[in-house]
Amino acid sequence: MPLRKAQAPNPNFIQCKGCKKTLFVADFEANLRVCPNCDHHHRLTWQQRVEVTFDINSFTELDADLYSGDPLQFPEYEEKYLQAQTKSGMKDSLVTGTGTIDGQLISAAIADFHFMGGSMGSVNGEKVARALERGVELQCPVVIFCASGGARMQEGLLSLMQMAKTTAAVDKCRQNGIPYIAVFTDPTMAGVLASYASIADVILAEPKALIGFAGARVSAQAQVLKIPDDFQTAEFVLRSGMLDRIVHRKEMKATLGNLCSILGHRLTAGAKS
Amino acid sequence: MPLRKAQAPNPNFIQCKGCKKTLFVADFEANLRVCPNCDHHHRLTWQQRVEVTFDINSFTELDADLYSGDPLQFPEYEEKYLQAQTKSGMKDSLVTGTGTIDGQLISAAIADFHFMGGSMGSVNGEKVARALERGVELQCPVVIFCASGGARMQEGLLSLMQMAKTTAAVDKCRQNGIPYIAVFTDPTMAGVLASYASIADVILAEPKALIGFAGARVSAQAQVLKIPDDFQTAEFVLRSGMLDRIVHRKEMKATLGNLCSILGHRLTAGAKS
Amino acid sequence: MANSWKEWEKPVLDLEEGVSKLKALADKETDAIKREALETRIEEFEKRIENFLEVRYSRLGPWEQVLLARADPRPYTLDYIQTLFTDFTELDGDRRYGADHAIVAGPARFNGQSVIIVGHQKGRNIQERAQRNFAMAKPEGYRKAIRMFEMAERFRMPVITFIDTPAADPGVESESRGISEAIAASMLKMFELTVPIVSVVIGEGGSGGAIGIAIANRVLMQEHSVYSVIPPEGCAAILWRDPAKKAQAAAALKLTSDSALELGLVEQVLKEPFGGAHRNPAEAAQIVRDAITTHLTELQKLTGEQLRQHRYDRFRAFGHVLGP
Amino acid sequence: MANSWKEWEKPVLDLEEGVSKLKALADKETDAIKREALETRIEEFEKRIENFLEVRYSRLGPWEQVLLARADPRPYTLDYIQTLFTDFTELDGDRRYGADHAIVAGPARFNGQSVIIVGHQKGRNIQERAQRNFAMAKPEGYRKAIRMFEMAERFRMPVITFIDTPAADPGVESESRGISEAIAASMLKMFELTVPIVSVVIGEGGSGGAIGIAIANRVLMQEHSVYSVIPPEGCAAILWRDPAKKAQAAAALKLTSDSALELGLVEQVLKEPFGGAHRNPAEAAQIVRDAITTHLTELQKLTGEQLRQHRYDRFRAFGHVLGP
Ligand SMILES: [Zn+2]
Ligand SMILES: [Zn+2]
Repeated sequence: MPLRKAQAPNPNFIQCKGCKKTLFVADFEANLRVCPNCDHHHRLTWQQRVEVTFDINSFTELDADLYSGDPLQFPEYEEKYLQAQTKSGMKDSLVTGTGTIDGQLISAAIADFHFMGGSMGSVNGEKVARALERGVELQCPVVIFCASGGARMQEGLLSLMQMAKTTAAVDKCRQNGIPYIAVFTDPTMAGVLASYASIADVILAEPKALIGFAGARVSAQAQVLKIPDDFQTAEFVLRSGMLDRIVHRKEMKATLGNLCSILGHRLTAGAKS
Repeated sequence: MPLRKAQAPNPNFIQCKGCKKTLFVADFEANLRVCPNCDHHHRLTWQQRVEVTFDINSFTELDADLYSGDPLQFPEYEEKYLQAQTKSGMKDSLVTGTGTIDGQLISAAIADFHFMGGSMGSVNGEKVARALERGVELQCPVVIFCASGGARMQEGLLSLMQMAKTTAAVDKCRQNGIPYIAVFTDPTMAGVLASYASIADVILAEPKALIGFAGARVSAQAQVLKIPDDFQTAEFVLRSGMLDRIVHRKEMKATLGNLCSILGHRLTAGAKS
Repeated sequence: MANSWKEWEKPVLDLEEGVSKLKALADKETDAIKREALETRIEEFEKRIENFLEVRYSRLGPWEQVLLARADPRPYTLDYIQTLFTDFTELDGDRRYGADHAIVAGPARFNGQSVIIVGHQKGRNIQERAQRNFAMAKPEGYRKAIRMFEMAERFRMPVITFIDTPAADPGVESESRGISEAIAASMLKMFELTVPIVSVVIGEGGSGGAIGIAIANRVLMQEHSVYSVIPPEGCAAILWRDPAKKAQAAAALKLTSDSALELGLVEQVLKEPFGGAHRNPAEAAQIVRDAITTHLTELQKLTGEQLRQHRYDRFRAFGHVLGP
Repeated sequence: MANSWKEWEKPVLDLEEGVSKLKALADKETDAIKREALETRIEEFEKRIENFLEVRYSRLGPWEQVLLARADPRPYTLDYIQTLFTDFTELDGDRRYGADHAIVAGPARFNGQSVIIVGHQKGRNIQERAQRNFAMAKPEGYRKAIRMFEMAERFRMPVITFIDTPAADPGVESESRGISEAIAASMLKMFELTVPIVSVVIGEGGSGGAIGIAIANRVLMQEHSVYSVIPPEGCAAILWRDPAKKAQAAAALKLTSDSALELGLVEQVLKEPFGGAHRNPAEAAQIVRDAITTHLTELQKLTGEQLRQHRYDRFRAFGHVLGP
């Protein structure tokens, strides 16, 4: 499944962020932006994620027009926000909608790290909450692709409250027997990890994804303990009991489809649509 | 509160099992069988436990006549069982009944290590289950004093099933909002620890009580890890997050009374009777 | 006294070697009459194997049953998962401390129906045995199981557990992370569920480690599995200060499937192919499949509350208590 | 820029020293007239202290509020527990891994009614600070809190939490035992409860570590407490690569009690005695007591399901979202 071309000095070549090897863009994209040499999973835009995850042309974006109002009049926020919007074509750091995987309806949220580091402010939190609640409304499983540096400082305490708000929405799914699967992509950190991400029914991660509560530097400063080489990688987090599986990008769609259909066996929208 | 005299060569003196010091029996018993020198909490018979725990003359034994029928015809079991009965005056290793603490009705079970190491066979399990269910019937808190080497081998799989049976009875208490407090006394081990004991709402322990899943030798053999000096003591288990408090025998009655009355605030029998 | 199931299976293995040699000869034999004679002998040998197994295995003593229950080539949980289920996705993690591969778990389909599977898993080779800690689960294993039970409840999926462990891990680490609490909490969680639970003892049902995931509405035992409050070696060591008296202990403990059925502690003993499940895994699996299907079908006629009450009543009744 | 609340409290401390000297003189003075003069001066001094505090503390900047919220002598959770509650029994342990004294918890009585208390606890001296990890809870702390919330639910006890932490513990150990999961699971559990929950921010409301136990029906903030998504130092370091810009960050983050009230994120700001709660702990406690009493009384008119829904609605509404 070929992906949209990335921007690069020579549009036919790209350097792998893992092994630094020069790769043919065509091969690289045919391989879902996973390095054929070192298996490094490169970050995806939300559109790329949709392409590799959902049935062709099945994804419909919803809540597309929501944006933040700079509630704290935080210095430089408005400029940065507009800049991010212009650069990415997104309104905020996360896209929600519905799509199908193997014909099965899914309510989805897809974070995009390229928009202000995927940070969670009011809009990000609102859309996550809506994606979860939409699972209840539509009686279908919810899949959320996480990618975030954490809460968005520029919305202050309102950003912190998104941790609570999204958690509340997870509770609604639980109360209503709606399966919720989180996929941790590189990176899944701080406020997002410490709220809706970590309480999914099933948690998958992409290989080597950075996953952690505190920045690695903070942790390193915090104590003189020896830190494992793979600290805050998906592999470390799996060993720590916080993940269900590390899933290669090539297997992700099939794994999600299978889990959604088994766990969502009683849902009216669970049948192939 | 003086206790019944212990049997000793010279009835006026007794040797402390902790510091080996010779103690006046009168002092020792006035001190609730806690060594005034080293604070070692000596094991109590069930009668002694009743004396130091419940309001005077408030304890009524129930289910007193239950005994085991040697269901496996296990070698030497019948003899050992009769011997234990004769020696202790008990029918099996645990006594149940009701009593009051500061006037508040409590359903209680009290294990006595002197009867076949407090081992849990069918009768022990049955009485624990009844004590828990009695809390539901009488709408009063349940307190269980644990003291056991584990399951009683001589009743084979039936003993193992007591782990499940007593756990089921704990579930009944939980379903019905009946507070259940376990007190780990020396020793609380294996099958008892791995069933009803560890899932009490509140878990108290006497100082230095031996508490563990496997015999310390088994554990030592099982791996070459350094074992903490206080391994499998109440202090170690508190550090491991498995206990709520270590409570001195002198404070136990007040602590139990307070907890039962606060947690049991809605129970009809929770009011002073 | 035998120390391995291989000792008394030796004659069978010898006969089987004979059979394959004869078969090789028969394949090469061009003379039709000679080949017929060879084939007759092969049939005879096979009959003798069958007879031997039938006779030998119908009079296995309790200690021999223990050895067979522990035998290396027995099918393990993952073997049954592969044969009886489709779409299994193994899930991992206790969300507390670590990953434990002495217990495997995850959702799958059984006869097309969504279920949750939890089972002890032994290792097939040295590395796997170490990785799976000889199927001795640590607290993490039981807490992963609890997480799966909660998922089963949330999504209304029946639970099927496979029991095959010598014991829960008795190490210092397990103690310090509350192995006792983990086992008890796992039992408690199973009592809370309002979905059907079926447990199958497929090898060693080793004390607390086994019952920690065996709080089912129906507990089934394969013919050559055992279920015991303590390993016979441990029992002999404690009671008679002589681990060598393990065979006596095995007999005294009444740990065979027949005894468990007689004591009323399991609903059904599942026949195994002559010689044990490993001699014909497909046949063994078919028997397990049929049994699970039957019991699950019966249980699914009950409401959630009835299932919960049924589980309570089932275990509440266990025990041999006399007195007024 | 001040680096300690002591800097701007210095004039007060000097005046107070003056007062005690004058009082000592007055005590010894036998001449009635001279004594009266001394007493007049004492009164003048006390008036000046009061005026100074009133003026100075009514125009504290956000950074000064941060310093005051962190001030050593502020009353901590255990101080409020001692003053406002009776029969508190501290309970411990997460039943998973360890004991964490950065959070204290247990049942107690409030106005005679059974409640569960959970709160961060700072240390009063070096040893206690180390033992309590500066009120930075590890996963164990949040899992103990979860256990308490479950107990509150089971026995129908209102929950009162006190918030006073710089942050959750960010160390390697906490990561490896799932500090993120622990915080999220604690919030989730609080959303599940059908008993009233009141949270009071009494000092530092430090990001995830704070909100982990602050999912309440009513959230109250003491006047000089702060509540922030990130410490100002961290914010300055990340946004402006200059931790020294912490005062600007404090202002930008709108972390004061007034701002939180204005943003509609807390129900009430609780006045403190002039100069802060530590200058008159009894008065501060009385204000806290009255507020909790009022809110609890109101909440107890709701049913369990209403309380749960109310908590959902409360947090669901938070956020500043524009668009069609
Ligand atoms: Zn590469
Ligand atoms: Zn002593």
